[in-house]
Amino acid sequence: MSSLIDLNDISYGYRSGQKVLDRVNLSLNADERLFITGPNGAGKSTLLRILVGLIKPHSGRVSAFGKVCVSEADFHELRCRVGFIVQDPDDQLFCPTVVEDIAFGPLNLGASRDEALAIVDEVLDQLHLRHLRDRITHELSGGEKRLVSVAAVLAMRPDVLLLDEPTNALDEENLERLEDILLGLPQAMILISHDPHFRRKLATRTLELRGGILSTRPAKKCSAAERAKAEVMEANPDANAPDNADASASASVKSSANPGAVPKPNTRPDISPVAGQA
Amino acid sequence: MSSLIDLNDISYGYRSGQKVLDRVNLSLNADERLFITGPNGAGKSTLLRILVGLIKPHSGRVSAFGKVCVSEADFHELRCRVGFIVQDPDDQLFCPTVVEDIAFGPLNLGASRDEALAIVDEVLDQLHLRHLRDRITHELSGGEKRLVSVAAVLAMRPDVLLLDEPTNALDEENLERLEDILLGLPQAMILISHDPHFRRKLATRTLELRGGILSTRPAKKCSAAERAKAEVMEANPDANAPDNADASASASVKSSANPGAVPKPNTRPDISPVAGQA
Amino acid sequence: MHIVDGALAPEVLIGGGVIAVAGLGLGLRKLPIDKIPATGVLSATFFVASLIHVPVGPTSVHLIMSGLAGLVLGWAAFPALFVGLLLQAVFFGFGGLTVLGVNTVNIAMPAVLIGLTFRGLVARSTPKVAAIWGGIAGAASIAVTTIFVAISLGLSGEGFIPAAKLVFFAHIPIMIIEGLISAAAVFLICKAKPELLRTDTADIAHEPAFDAPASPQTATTAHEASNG
Amino acid sequence: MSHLFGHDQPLGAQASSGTAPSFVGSFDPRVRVVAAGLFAIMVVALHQVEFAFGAFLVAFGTVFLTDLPLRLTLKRMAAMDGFIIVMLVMLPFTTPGTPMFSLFGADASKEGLMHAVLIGVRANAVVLMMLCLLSGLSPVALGHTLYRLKCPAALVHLMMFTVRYISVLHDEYHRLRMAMKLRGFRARNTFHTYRSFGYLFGMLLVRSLERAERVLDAMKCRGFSGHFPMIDHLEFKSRDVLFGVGFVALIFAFVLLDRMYVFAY
Ligand SMILES: Nc1ncnc2c1ncn2[C@@H]1O[C@H](COP(=O)(O)OP(=O)(O)OP(=O)(O)O)[C@@H](O)[C@H]1O
Ligand SMILES: Nc1ncnc2c1ncn2[C@@H]1O[C@H](COP(=O)(O)OP(=O)(O)OP(=O)(O)O)[C@@H](O)[C@H]1O
Ligand SMILES: [Mg+2]
Ligand SMILES: [Mg+2]
Repeated sequence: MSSLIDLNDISYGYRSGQKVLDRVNLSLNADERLFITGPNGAGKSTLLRILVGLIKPHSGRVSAFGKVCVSEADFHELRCRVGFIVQDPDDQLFCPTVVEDIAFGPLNLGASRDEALAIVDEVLDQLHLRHLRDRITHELSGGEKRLVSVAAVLAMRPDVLLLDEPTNALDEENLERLEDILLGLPQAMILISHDPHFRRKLATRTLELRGGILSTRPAKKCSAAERAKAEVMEANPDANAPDNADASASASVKSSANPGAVPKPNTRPDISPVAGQA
Repeated sequence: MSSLIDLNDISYGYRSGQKVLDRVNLSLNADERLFITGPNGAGKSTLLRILVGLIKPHSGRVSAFGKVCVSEADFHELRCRVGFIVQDPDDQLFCPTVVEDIAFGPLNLGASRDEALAIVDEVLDQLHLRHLRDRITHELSGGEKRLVSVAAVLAMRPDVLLLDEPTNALDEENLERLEDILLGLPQAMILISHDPHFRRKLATRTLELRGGILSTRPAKKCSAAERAKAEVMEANPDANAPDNADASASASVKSSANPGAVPKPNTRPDISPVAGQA
Repeated sequence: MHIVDGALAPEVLIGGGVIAVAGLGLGLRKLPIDKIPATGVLSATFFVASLIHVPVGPTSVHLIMSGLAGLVLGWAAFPALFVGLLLQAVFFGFGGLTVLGVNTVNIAMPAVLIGLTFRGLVARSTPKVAAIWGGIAGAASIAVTTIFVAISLGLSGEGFIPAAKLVFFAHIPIMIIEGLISAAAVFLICKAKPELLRTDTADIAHEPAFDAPASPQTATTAHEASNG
Repeated sequence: MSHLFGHDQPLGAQASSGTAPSFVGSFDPRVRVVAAGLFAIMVVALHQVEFAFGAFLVAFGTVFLTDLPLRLTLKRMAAMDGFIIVMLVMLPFTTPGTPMFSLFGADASKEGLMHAVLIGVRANAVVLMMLCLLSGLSPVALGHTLYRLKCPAALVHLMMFTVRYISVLHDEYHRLRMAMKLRGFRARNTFHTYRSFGYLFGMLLVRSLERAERVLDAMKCRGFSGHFPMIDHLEFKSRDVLFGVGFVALIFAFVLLDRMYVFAY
């Protein structure tokens, strides 16, 4: 089986009687950028938390890299290979300086101080963030914080990335920058986002979580403005090429049948508008 | 002069040498919904904080309702007429219960306890939030907190509203609800938002703050996806009526020449999808 | 660190209560109405500290961080820590009602004394040196607290004296760990937000020009608001 | 643990939501708070183990007049007992008096044992009665109550702010802690661990101070001019008077009997 992560029949509720997740199945294949959408409080963040073992589901099974995860030790191992970028970068950056913060992950993985510093420099170069190295994390702008939090997770060399609403409160420039960075990364990812444009640009597959059920996103669920736009689109089908990612999502939720068939909208290597001081 | 609020040549920096705002001019007319955009850290929140006198600018003048504000007492008076809805509703809802929080403003304005309670009930009915009246603020959900913080400010019967990124982390339902509420309000507003769709729906004028300079937003600054869409629009100009708000922004920043000429995209009274328990 | 109801002699309970009331009075006097939000939020932070467990050898202990509270809040640490202890007593059953005064004195008094002693040193130093002073302050306030606890037990009966000694020695590892953690916290604060340590709460809010009415009048208006 | 005083704390009790309050919960909180305080003072003043035990039984009986979940309540009591057990076990061996038995060469005295039992019973009685009387009382309601009982306004407002922001900051702590875990952090006895916890707590402090600044700004924007509103629904009814009188009578009876018992010896 080629899937990296598999969730089987996961059910969960914070209180008894509450069904945040109801027998949810999900599998992530290599090279996918899987989007999960759904209203506030649908349980998207909960799903990711269960995936990395921060919450134990009431029933169901999490497997990663071909191995079923049961104990806390299994999940610790999983967390060392799956990078989770949380919703608010302020929650992720707690060390005084950027270099210390990025080194935190490698140090936890057992790297020596010098090795950790070497990794920090490498990652900062990769994302063209060299100039932020010795800045105080707390004084970074919102966009810089977001990019540094991505760097901090990449420093652990994860095989899979999970991003929970990475575009919140980002301005358009930083948004484009983040999009470019994400498009340039080779890892498979699961992304949560309310932003249909971000989704359209990056998604290779989109699922919707609603009422505890995870399903392929229906095409018609959109607001008045989007509907108006959709009508315009229909009139000029050729005008907006990268926009059909949602439609090409495979019909079944567990789509391990055609993993590579979904076209990636864009695969240029990472290009960043800000020049690094390499 | 018909403008409600006027900023003249405002300059400010948090540290010496830093120029967050560089001789900024702004005037807000009655019936306007003025949007301010700009990258993270451009100084948008700073501008609003100067407007209500929480920060003293290094140079420049704030006038409101035809009167120049200088002393703390002037600004206190201004703050009683200008409602500021801050970025994080947790900062705004500091009272233990919803009813106390909404009554806080009216009590400060000199209302008696019974008058304040009457205002609370009226505002809650207006926003269809009656069922939240006796809830404890810190137990509300994120969306509920946002709506209550709007109610708390409306209870002061402000003449002008300032909203700093009101849509952050709201889902589509709550977003639409907020849009409906804002569209139904008669007050002039200044809104800060990164969300182009929200902007498009509500804005009567949009300004951009960048490098300390506030200017009318150039029409071409948009991402690839939006550009594609814009092209489509041009082909079918009638398909998407409320979308030309940006373009109709007056050319000069201080546009007191044609205050009433800007069309409001939508002026139906407040309709809310959730029924109150009145 | 909490002593429970029923252990101490009445004289100790009354003595503790009297000192606590005096300390609260002093602390509240240094707390003008517009500093209440800042103090309340910081008080909540120190309450949260008591929910943070760190490993010590094979077990784990919760943080106290009273030294840091003294450094950051000065005299206002007294009411701030009292509120935390009250909430713990009432809603978690930790400590008790009659010993609330003694417990407050035991924890808040060292915090205030140590905080006032080290505050100047921390404020004037570079982050690294400040971290060392902060560490010493963190460890010392726990040490003084355990001595106070030992004294309250010892005054209540001879039978408690060995227990009092045990309390002191059992807390030596905790002193070390509180010291280390305080040092790291002070280092971070010096880098990220030195204002937090440089001044006392009276100057924390960036806008001192706030013309609040005199507090006695305030209290009466507030009463009217609630009882009317 | 997202809301410390919310649904995760059944003993801290649900706020005045839909369900009808229990018998004890139906009285005015002011009477209940004062009664809990008086009961605590009374129990501490008791000299005789028998009467302390009687007080404990009264407290235990009261549990059935509340909607406290019995098992959880007992669990919480056990947690408190765990705190004091070491001291109580040591006491017989360290108090001089008539030797009763010896263990590992140390003599246990009768007086010491009695003292230890007395302390244990008193502590449990006070905590149990407090949990009963204050069941159904949210921290916010406690604040309103203390305010009406003429506690200094500054102190009550300080407590309200503390209560308001504990859950916000605890959530913040929790999110930071989770983020550390997500980056492979495991708490161990290492320098790296302690430094990381220090950074974590320092960051919490920095962020809470910045929040405090924003809160004060938001207050000023709503015309804050030096006082906080307090709106509550407290009402003193005649049944509250009855409850108060009955409780005081009970307490006097206990103290008097306890003292007379001394003379009867
Ligand atoms: N720690 C918690 N304790 C109790 N209930 C919780 C907790 N966290 C989340 N919930 C509830 O579980 C449900 C799912 O929450 P979750 O955070 O997973 O939603 P989400 O889909 O990520 O929403 P959002 O788009 O707002 O981030 C919500 O109803 C929420 O109120
Ligand atoms: N209290 C402060 N002390 C020092 N610098 C500050 C302070 N608040 C903001 N700044 C700095 O001033 C600049 C403008 O900040 P501001 O919060 O006004 O930006 P913004 O436009 O609101 O950004 P965002 O879109 O992220 O909300 C930023 O560079 C920020 O780092
Ligand atoms: Mg979420
Ligand atoms: Mg801002």
